[in-house]
Amino acid sequence: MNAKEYLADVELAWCPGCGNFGIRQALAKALATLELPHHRVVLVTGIGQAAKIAHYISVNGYNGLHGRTVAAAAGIKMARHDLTVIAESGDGDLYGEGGNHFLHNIRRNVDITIIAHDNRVYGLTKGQASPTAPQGYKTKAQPFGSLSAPFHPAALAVALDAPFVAQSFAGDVEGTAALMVKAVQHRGCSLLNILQPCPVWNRINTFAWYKERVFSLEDEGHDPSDRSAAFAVAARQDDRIFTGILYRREGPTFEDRHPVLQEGVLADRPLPTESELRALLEEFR
Amino acid sequence: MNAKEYLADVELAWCPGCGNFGIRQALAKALATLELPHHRVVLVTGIGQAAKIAHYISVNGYNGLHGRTVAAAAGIKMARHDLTVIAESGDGDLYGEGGNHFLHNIRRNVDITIIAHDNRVYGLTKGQASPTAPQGYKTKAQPFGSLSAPFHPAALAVALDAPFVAQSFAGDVEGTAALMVKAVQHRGCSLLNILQPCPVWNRINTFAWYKERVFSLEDEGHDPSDRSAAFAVAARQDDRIFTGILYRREGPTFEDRHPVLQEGVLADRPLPTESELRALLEEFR
Amino acid sequence: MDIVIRIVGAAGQGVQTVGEVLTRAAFHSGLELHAEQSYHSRIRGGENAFALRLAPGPAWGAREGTEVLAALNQEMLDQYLPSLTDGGWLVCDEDLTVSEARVVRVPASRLAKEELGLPIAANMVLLGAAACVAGIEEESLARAVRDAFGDKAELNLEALALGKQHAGDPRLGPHSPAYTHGERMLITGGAAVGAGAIAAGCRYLASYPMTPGTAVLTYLAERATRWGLVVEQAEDEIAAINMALGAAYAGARAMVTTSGGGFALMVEGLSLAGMIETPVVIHIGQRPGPATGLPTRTGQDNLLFALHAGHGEFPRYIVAPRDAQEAFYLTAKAFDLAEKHQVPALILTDQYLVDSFSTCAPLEVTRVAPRSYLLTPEELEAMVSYDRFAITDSGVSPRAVPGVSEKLVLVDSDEHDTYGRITEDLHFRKALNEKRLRKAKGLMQDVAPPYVHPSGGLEGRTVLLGWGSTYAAIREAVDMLNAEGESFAMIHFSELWPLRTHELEQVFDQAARMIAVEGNATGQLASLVAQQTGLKVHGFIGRHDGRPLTAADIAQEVAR
Amino acid sequence: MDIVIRIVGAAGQGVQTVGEVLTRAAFHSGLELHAEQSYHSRIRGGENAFALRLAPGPAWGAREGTEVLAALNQEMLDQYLPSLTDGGWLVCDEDLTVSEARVVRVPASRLAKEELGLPIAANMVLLGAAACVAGIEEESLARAVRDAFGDKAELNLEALALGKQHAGDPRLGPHSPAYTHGERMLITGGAAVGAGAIAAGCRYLASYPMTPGTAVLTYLAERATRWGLVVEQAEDEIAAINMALGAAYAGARAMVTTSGGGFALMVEGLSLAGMIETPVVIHIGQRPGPATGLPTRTGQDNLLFALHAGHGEFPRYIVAPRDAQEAFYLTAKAFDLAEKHQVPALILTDQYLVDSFSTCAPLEVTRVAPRSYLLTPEELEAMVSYDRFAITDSGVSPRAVPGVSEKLVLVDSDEHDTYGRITEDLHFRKALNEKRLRKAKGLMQDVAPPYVHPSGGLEGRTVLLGWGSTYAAIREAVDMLNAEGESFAMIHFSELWPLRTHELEQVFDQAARMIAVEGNATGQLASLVAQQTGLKVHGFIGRHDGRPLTAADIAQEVAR
Ligand SMILES: Cc1ncc(C[n+]2csc(CCOP(=O)(O)OP(=O)(O)O)c2C)c(N)n1
Ligand SMILES: Cc1ncc(C[n+]2csc(CCOP(=O)(O)OP(=O)(O)O)c2C)c(N)n1
Ligand code: SF4
Ligand code: SF4
Ligand SMILES: [Mg+2]
Ligand SMILES: [Mg+2]
Repeated sequence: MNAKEYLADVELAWCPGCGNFGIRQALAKALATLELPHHRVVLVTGIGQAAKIAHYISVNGYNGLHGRTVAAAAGIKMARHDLTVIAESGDGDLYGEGGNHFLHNIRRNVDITIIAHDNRVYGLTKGQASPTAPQGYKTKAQPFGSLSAPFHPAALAVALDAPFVAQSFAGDVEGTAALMVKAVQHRGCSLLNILQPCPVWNRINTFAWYKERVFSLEDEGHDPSDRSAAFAVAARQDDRIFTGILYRREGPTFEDRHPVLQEGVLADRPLPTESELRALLEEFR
Repeated sequence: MNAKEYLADVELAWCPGCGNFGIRQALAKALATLELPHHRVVLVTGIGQAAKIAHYISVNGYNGLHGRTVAAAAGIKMARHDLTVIAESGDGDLYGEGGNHFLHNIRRNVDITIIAHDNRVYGLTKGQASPTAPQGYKTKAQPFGSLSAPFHPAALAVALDAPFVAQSFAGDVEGTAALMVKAVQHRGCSLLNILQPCPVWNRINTFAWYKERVFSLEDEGHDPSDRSAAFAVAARQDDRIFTGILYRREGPTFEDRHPVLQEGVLADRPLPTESELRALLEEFR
Repeated sequence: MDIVIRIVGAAGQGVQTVGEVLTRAAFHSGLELHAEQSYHSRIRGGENAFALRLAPGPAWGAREGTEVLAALNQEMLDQYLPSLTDGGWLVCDEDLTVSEARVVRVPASRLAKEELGLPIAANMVLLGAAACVAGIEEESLARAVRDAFGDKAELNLEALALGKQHAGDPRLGPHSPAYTHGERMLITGGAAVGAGAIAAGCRYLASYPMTPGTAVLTYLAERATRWGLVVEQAEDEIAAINMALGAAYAGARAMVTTSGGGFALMVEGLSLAGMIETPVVIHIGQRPGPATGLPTRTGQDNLLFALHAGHGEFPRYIVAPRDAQEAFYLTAKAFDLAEKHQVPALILTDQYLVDSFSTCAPLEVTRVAPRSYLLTPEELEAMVSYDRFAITDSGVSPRAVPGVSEKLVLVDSDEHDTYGRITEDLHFRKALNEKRLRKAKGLMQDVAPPYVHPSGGLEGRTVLLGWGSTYAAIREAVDMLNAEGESFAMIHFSELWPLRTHELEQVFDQAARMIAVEGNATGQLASLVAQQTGLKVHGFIGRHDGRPLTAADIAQEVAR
Repeated sequence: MDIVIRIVGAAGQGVQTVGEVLTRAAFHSGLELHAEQSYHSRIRGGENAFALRLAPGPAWGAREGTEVLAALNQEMLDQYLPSLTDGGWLVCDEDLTVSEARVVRVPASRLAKEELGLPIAANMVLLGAAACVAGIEEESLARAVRDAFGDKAELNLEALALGKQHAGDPRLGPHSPAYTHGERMLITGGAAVGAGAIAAGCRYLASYPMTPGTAVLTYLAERATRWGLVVEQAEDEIAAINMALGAAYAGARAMVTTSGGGFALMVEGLSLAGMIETPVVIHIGQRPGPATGLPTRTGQDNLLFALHAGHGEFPRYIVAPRDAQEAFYLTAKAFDLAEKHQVPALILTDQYLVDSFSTCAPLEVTRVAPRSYLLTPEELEAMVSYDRFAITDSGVSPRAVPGVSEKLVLVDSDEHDTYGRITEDLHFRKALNEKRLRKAKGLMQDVAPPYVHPSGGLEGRTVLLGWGSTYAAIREAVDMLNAEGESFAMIHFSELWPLRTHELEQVFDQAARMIAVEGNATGQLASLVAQQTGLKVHGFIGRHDGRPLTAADIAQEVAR
């Protein structure tokens, strides 16, 4: 299939030069590579600049509340586990407001793909520090710099034994698309954290800044099946930033474990019949 | 000081044989060891069986909402950083409903001590699986067993680079008290996860069950300053359960970093004077 | 015969088990009954009370006064002894101290230990005695024990026999049966909501435990595999409502169950449901607030909160069933109207209703027969294009779910155009907002009239206005008050929003005096009535201490 | 002179910067002004409009019609050109296409690039031209530029000069100053709330960014070190309110700022504030819902939500300032009454009020002078024992904070006894619930009367009923309508809860017709009035498309 077909023909409300454009291209490419029919994909987003992508890719879309992306995606997947469900949003949405759903859906291991546009800021609300912002990062809301330590999504995901943890750089559309394909293909709750420059608010973590620092885990011979090694990489405090698959393991998903979902798609079950209703009420006699 | 003086003279609503009693004894002992005047301590709790401890220890108490223990504790500490603030609650409260505050206050590194009564169930609401319940754990709400992987608080805390991460067993009052002392003394957001049998609902993780499995990190020569080693221990999937200090590091707290708190206790600041008010309004002229 | 058998003890002593067995025995005997539970927020110790009321006609609801008091410990004996009516009997262990003359002392603990070798069977020995004193049929009791204990029934049956033996002859009864098997059902409010949900085709429940909402969670969880539901414990209530909305968007009828405090966390999600026009059913088991309040007690203090919850303006449907039977039907109706009008529907029950057992006419499956309002894949394929939020006169747009046809389905929490795409075009905004609000009209047409009793001739009467689970208490109070002249009447709402005003206006017009009766301190329905009609009640009777209103409460207050 | 200078362009083109400079210039010139902002929810592109209204008397609020339109791009030029009044002037770059005769074309881009070597200064060139056309004093403009740009002012001043040069002579003005320096202040609603908070002794703000609430967050963050506040960005709104309550319990006056959707997440915390009787101030900058709705637009659709939010029943104080000046005073009052009565206080503003600049009489510090209501350490030491929730007639218990004396302070989200200890004693429950609710009486005594205009002789008039930021539009509409006979009047509420009913009843009594005017679709104040008084308005004028109501809107609707 052709990647272009997945690009919705609408005006994009992103700023010129934003990393979001590359991510959109990558997603279209990934969907084409996966040969997924448009109507068999649900793109679930929250609120933020990143979250607008639900309107920019022509698949089914659920553009819900800020921070609740992953919760909504889990509900959708449980109801229709025959569809491909992608939970995509900003770092503020997924790791800040939505931190609890991030934690617990990794535990639940519903087969969804979480894609984070990690620009280290709250873009849409004018540049406040997001959870991934570096300590000391200055904004209008943090005039003497963010006091909190940055959140390392990959380290956390590995600590939660997430089945697939990867990171890419928005400047590398091909690489990002390739990782999206693998993340979607992997069964279980996959995470792809995308390093996304926001030229308007984040004048520190620019395209150039990332280009100088990113390296490929594959090139370094990293073994993604080694959890300790994965944690060590994720926790590393040096100046280099990894891309590629950090950690990967196989295992049953929520759907695999759920006896009712094993019988078929939940939303396809017919409404109860009269005789079922009678049986239901037997216990009250 | 005498530990008994910290035990409030009220009826305890816990069940006979519950691990909570030992934790209460340990806390009283720890406060006595720390020689903390009653009125210089605030015990912040949420809602649940564990959370009732705010009424059972005679210090200041803030028994707030289920799941919001750590958030309230952070607010209290920021307002009065001269007081010792302990955020104590159940595993459901701290890791389930309150998961997001757990994450982000470790990042914030406010100097509070988080004490979790980890009984792997929601005790007060009649025994549903808590986030730390083992996969497959059966309850009325999880009749075919919990489908989610258990939450490992210590692994998560290490992934977040929490400055102090420890675990104890409620059956070991002395050991628990000793770790409480260290956790309170450590500057920054400390975590003590206490393995707490709940004889009523949790018939699996009993006193005897834990006794067979717990071991002391100290005995094994674990080096708490080694983050990778700490993560390896926390992520271990075998049948043994560690107690002791898993990870410890020094570093500035939120209060150390905050210019306004450096000047003194926030709540002690006087109300603004008329001349201050005049100066405040200058910018609108 | 209108008797209350009250079993009192501490949590962990089996008050509930014993009470349920006794309740089922009475049901098997063909007695009309209502059984109410009250307990502390703890797992062991504290106060537990189970009150089974038996009556020849309807047993209505809770009442004060005890005809048979079975006390499992001294503390509760002392507390409840004053409730014993003239002619009432106390049943207790011989170990307890009591000066009451009308007492049946049973060496329950000793017998359980010595005769049965099972100390915990003491409460069964006591049950045997109490049931005997109360005149409950032996066979019915035995059947209830067998149902409850299965394999382990034998020892319990022996225990019952020992108790009966010590009690001697029945002091009350015999009670003539009011019906024969099959003519009535026995159900709790919580089970009724759960069964109503399954009957309506509910496929998905995501919830976080919270008393008394949990009753519906466990009811459904235990039946999930049998009836094909996913019942998932969420990490918090925010997850619950957003998971449910996700599932509903994807085509699974979805529900959440909680209490006021948990609902407080769902309010943003409720507003989202309004915006994306996605049906979801929210069960709120009320308990007294603010905040954690009295977690295991009852109250009616969430009506105005439920009505106005959520930022922005959007239609919703709110019911508050008057009893378990109605809880079944109105839960099914909530699902139906949520689907039909694509709105959130809220069911307000309370701890009293959720935990109480009552007998009722058999639930009729033909009254619920669920219908689908979704576009079929065939209909969708036949469409040239699909706009999820097409503007219609009714405000309801034909609804598709994703994945079943090639038509894409887009929903958005931002204001959007008819396709579902985010827009800042203020004309779209106005049109879409008006479209959504128009649904209130259609909803109103589906709301049934309030219950008015007696049905005619209210002129000059004092009319009691109520809602939800206070129905029985008010109904009984009206009868009590009318025993001395026909000057009282009632109007009762089980469907609260949209609020029908027509009947209200008529009643206000005819009545000499209107008194609101509610399980809260401020008169929330009275406020709502004033808001919608401009009519103000003349008096208010409220109870807000965590216990249900009784007919006697009301009659006394009215008389003052 | 009543002129509107409207600067329109895309986000990122500097519309706001240019608009603010112009506004300050007008302020320095001694002109009465109101400046309103409208923008899309995006960072670059889309629509941005800044409308500065200048008037000899009060400039009231937003109005349609443009006397000077400065268009920074073609799209916005086309969109706003129709708003140009007779005698109005368009100012734009020579690159843009326009058939309008009354146009001042400036080669702004070219000049900026060629003359100044700074392409982004094009908007400053245009500003120079527009200001000249509008008759704004040169010195005032220069001063505003120097204030805004500091070191970098020179190039901008050059740009202005180039623009002025191309514009030639002023087309409008000169405007005679209405005041001299010091007689007026210039302030936005957002800054007024922030300044009011600092003035009231606010020490703590925890919030999560949300438009338009963020304005208060950044205002306070930028001034935190100077005035000694902790301003912390929370991980979510639930954290925010619970952090604030923690801080307040510990003795720091605390606040949160958000919008409707964020407030929805704080509702459980609000109920906790009611239960633990801990003061907290909640600023809700309203924007149209449901859900995310129109995130950068204005509306008044959270009144009933704010009033009924939270499970359980407890008193609260709600204000909705009519303009920036009042926002300062009412924010301070909200802090004061929250402390005095130990209740949560809610401030309802909206995007329009938060973002608008207006001139006002200098804010008087003596009117806010904050007072402490806390027990002092000395008073506490003198007490034999301390009960945080002692029963009092007023319902307000003497309040201590932890750590300042040896007296312990215990608060509980569960129902509790007077000490603060969890209890299931239902008598305590009743007593404590009634104690809390009694505070409503004292609160009511502290509420000021609504604004009624004209102050007497309403008989036979049509009276417009409004609240919050619609004040100016209604006030101006009344004047417009009364130009042809004195048959209109208004009653306006800035303090909404407890709702004073006395004046309302009087006005309803005298008025021939009552019309509610609100920035929503359903008439929320009208509902509230009916709820409290039984009085129903006769008409409703609502706007819910995200733009503020204007006097013309109202006058037109009334005339229909
Ligand atoms: C409950 C709630 N709180 C706050 C907001 C306001 N809000 C909208 S987008 C956003 C932050 C977006 O940041 P991020 O998720 O990182 O996305 P980005 O814009 O950076 O792509 C916030 C705080 C909201 N819409 N809802
Ligand atoms: C918002 C909210 N949701 C749910 C509840 C109900 N609730 C009370 S305690 C509790 C669980 C307690 O579990 P845990 O924190 O592990 O404490 P434990 O009782 O096991 O000590 C829950 C779900 C509540 N009080 N508030
Ligand atoms: S604000 Fe930043 S992240 Fe958002 S679109 Fe603009 S450049 Fe991209
Ligand atoms: S329910 Fe469990 S945790 Fe709670 S008091 Fe009883 S034994 Fe302890
Ligand atoms: Mg971001
Ligand atoms: Mg627990």
